[in-house]
Amino acid sequence: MQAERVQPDTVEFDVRTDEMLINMGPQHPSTHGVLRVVLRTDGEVVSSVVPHIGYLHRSAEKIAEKLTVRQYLPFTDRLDYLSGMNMNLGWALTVEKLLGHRVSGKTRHLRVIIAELNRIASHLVAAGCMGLDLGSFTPYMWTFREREKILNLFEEICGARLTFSYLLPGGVKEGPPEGWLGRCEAFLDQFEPVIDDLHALLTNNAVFIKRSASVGTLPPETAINYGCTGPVLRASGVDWDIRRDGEPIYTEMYDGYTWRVIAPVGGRYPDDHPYPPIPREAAVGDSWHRFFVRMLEVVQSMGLIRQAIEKYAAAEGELDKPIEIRKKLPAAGAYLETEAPKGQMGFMIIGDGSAIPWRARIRSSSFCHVSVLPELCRGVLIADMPTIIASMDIVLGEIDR
Amino acid sequence: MDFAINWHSCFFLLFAAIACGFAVGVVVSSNIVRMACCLVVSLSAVAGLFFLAGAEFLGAAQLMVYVGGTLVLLVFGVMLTARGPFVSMKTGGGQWVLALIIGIALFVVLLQAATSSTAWDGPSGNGQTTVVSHSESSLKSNDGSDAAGQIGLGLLGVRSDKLEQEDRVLREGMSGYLLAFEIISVHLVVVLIGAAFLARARRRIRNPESPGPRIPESSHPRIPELS
Amino acid sequence: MAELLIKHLSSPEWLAYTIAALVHCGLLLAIALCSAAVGEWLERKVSARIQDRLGIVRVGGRFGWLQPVADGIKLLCKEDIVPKAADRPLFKIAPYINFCAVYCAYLALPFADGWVALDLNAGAFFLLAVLGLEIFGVVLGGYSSGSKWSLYGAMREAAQVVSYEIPLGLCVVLIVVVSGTMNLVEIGNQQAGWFFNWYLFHDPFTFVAFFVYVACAVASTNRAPFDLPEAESELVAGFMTEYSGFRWVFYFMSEYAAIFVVSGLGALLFLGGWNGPIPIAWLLGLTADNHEFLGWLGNLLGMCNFIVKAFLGMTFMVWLRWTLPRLRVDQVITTCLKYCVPIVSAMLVGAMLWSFFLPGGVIAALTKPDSFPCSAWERTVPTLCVGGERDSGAARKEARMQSLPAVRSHAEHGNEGYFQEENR
Amino acid sequence: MSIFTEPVGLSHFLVVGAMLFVCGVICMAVKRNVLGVLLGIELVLNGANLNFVAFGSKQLSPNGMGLDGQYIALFVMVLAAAEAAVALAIALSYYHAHATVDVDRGDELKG
Repeated sequence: MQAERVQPDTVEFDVRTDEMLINMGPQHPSTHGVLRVVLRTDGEVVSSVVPHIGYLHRSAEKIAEKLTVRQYLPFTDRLDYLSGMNMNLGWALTVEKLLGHRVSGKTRHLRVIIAELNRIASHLVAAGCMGLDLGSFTPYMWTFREREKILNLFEEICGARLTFSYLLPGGVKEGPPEGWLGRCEAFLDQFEPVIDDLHALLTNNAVFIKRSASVGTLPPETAINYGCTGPVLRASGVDWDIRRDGEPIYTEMYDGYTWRVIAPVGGRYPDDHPYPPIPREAAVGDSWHRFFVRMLEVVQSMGLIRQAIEKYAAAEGELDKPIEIRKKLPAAGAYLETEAPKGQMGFMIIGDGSAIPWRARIRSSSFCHVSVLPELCRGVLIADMPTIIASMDIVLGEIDR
Repeated sequence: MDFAINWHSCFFLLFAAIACGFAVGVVVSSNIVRMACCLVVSLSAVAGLFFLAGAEFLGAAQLMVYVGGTLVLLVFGVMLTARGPFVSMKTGGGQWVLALIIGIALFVVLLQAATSSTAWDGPSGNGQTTVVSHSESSLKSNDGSDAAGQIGLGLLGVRSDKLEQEDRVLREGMSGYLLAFEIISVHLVVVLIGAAFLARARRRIRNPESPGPRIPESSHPRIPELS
Repeated sequence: MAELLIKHLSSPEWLAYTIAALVHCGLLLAIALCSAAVGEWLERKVSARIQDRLGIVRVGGRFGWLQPVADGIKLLCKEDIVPKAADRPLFKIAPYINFCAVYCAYLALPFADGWVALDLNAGAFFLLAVLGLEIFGVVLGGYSSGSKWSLYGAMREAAQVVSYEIPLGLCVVLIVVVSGTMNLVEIGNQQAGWFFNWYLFHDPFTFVAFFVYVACAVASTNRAPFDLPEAESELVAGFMTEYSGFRWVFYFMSEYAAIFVVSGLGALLFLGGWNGPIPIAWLLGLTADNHEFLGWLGNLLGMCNFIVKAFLGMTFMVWLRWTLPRLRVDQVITTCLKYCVPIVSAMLVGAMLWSFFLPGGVIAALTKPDSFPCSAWERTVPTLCVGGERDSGAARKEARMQSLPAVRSHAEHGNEGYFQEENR
Repeated sequence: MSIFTEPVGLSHFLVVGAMLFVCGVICMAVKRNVLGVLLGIELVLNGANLNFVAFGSKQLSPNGMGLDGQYIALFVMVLAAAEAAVALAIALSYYHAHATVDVDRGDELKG
């Protein structure tokens, strides 16, 4: 039904009444923060959508031009505050690229553990919020319960629960405490069955499928044209993951790991997981697939963490120490994109020989995902707006910077 | 018994006051939604009067039909006058005066008619005090007759309330409302289809830009070309 | 009660009736408010259990049972805000309309045999009608708030009403057809005895209709998955967006009170009302035949039974709400009009045929096979069967209307000619 | 001889019915909104209905119409519903044609 509505060349209606302009946000419960979307509606049908951003602008890029690269690290936590570790990693790797610094294998494996754990946490929030935006509150509580456990692990390792500032350029200050890896594995063991619960409550729930399948279908060309990345791009059937296809300094982190990019190429997912069946109504690129890709990436990340724990335990030597705080940057520029949970997170640093970057720039995936909203939401019902926004999994901290 | 308050009468007064007051409200208010709101209250009070008159089934039907019906009216009122939330259409003073004169004249005539016949004055007039004088029994008014059932039977062609009619010829004539019932059922179906057909304005709008139904920006609904 | 006052306290008649009426009103109001409070408590506890939380634990001891009261007090103390753009009088009156409608529904809801404020002949019909009135408060509140989100809530409510009221009404009509009366007390009494006397197990059609009723009842109370008018994640809070404090409490209370009413109506129509699965009162001899007081005790037991059933229904709705996502507006309308209406229509036809051929229900047909096919009215109104085979609607209906005094007296007086003439 | 203590009679009901009827008539006359006119019609029908029910009430007029009053009222109600449906459809068409629900604007047939 929704698929038909995407591109009709004629519109039929019974009563034509005045159009309404509605502000959805910035205080709306389902715009995930302070996004403001102006809807032009005819009855329940949304005829055009204009997103307005900037309510959370904090001059993040400008601040980077006043601080050394290590001092700036806590600010990256505040970009995508749901996956601070991944932001840290992106910044750290960019700095390392600029400095031509290479870290040891042990540090790399630790980074994989941390980054993938945080990816799970972020995807859990995305899944829970999608349930919440569809009117189902319970999965939200369940996913947050699991996320709390991940945050407990993070708290043990760095003392913070949201703004970690843990993965520093060059290495880490302190390695994981005694027994942390074991607790990490214990978490994964108990978390595994919870995924089935979530599949039962959301993925395979008839109402959930009805609400999300074929809603906001994003064709692969459009996704590429708008610069969509991450799960959003992959859900459209584009086999692209920068953990595999990115620059060597990033992809070498995942060297020696066995994993496959999760994308429904030709409507089929790589079949090394016990997947729930794909409903008939779902079309590649719709909200359901975006949700599903995230759920599968949670499983994928669990596999990666398991491998990383093994490799970390087996790795020789010590963890690398971070670069010193006032480390001089070369008079050159570096740009690196990493695969954050929301999509590709790009940092650019241009040094001028001092310790403080001359220019920093942040490329946010959520920004692209917001910009594709007008394309996706034309002709949908108002009730589908939260679904689509939730399935894009945007974080305003990252967009407004 | 000087003191005995007749609850039946009190309720009658209450409902009558509400019904009349809000009926006047319908006339006076200029906002369509307020009018509809007044109408609903007025009609609900009339339903209460039906209950007082012992017609429970009708009272319930009144609530059901009219509240539902007015609700739809209200929705349409909102939809069709949505140029700004509270739009009203003013009527000229001359029309008001004319309407009031006619209305008041009509009311006087009707009042005269309603009060002139002594047989209608009430139970005390004709000596038969069948009105139950106390609230509980009259509110329940369950005097052993299943009015709803009798109405149903009547619609099926059996007048169970007229069984005692001795005259055969008269009895034949009172065999219920089966035909009327059938006609009205068919009538309703016809009306349903007809209204759906009338209201269905199938208009086509070519899409200026390709994806998605772009409804022209103009707020004037006269644009669409008929298919 | 009035009689009691007159007899024992020798109070003036009108005073006695006034006091009795006031006490009844107060009792009903208390029941309505209590059901709302317990509903809120239930919602919070059950949702907490479902979501792996503790829920309310502090106020009023271990289970937080005083929390609804505390909430009420808090909300009463809140500022009553009327938005500038609102249509003031309508905005102010809408919550009361809502609550009055639900309260009126309590008037016709029997809690036990004869324990009903308003014993109406058309009780089932009346209940449906006043529950329909509740919608009016919602639409009015949504419209008068002067907020676009509220307006959307109101419009959705209106769209939802026209879609679910038809199948809901048909479900009730089905039971009316099976039982032959619209009097809720009588419907309840007809299901006395063991649980297989319940209309749920009367025939397969009523069994199916029960589930349609459940779906429509959930829709009629604006509960998830049909909570479109207040759809929190879509419409902020729908028609309640602009309401605060006391007026919001009214909406809130009437929602829970309405849940109780539809659960109670469901229990009454399908689950035997105040008749438990096992007729304990009857087994213990707690009937009015033995002693007036014993009958009263039996009725009290029945009332507990009824309330337990209603709260089970409430629990089910709470459970549903915390499990399922919300349907979209077009899906709700599709569900109600394209699925529920045809199903319940078919069930209605089926139940009509069934109650013609097997009026006693499955159990009666199994236990007394000789009563097949039209024994029920052969026994009760023998005169009708003269032309029974070719008889059209009227006389068949008559069999179901055996309680009609007029007909009965007519038959008793031996005036048999009437129906035969009719049938000729 | 206060109304509070005396039972109400038939004429009381008739007066209320007349009041509703007259209000409806005035409403139909003065409203320019087509939906307002519809509301007026509903009021008129209800006024009439009230009379029928009063005449049909066993308590109010023992020698009156009996159940026939209720039958007629019932039929009026059903017809009123049908009438409202058609009238609404007409109002919609009118709105489509004139972009307003003001009845004074529908004057194309004026000579």
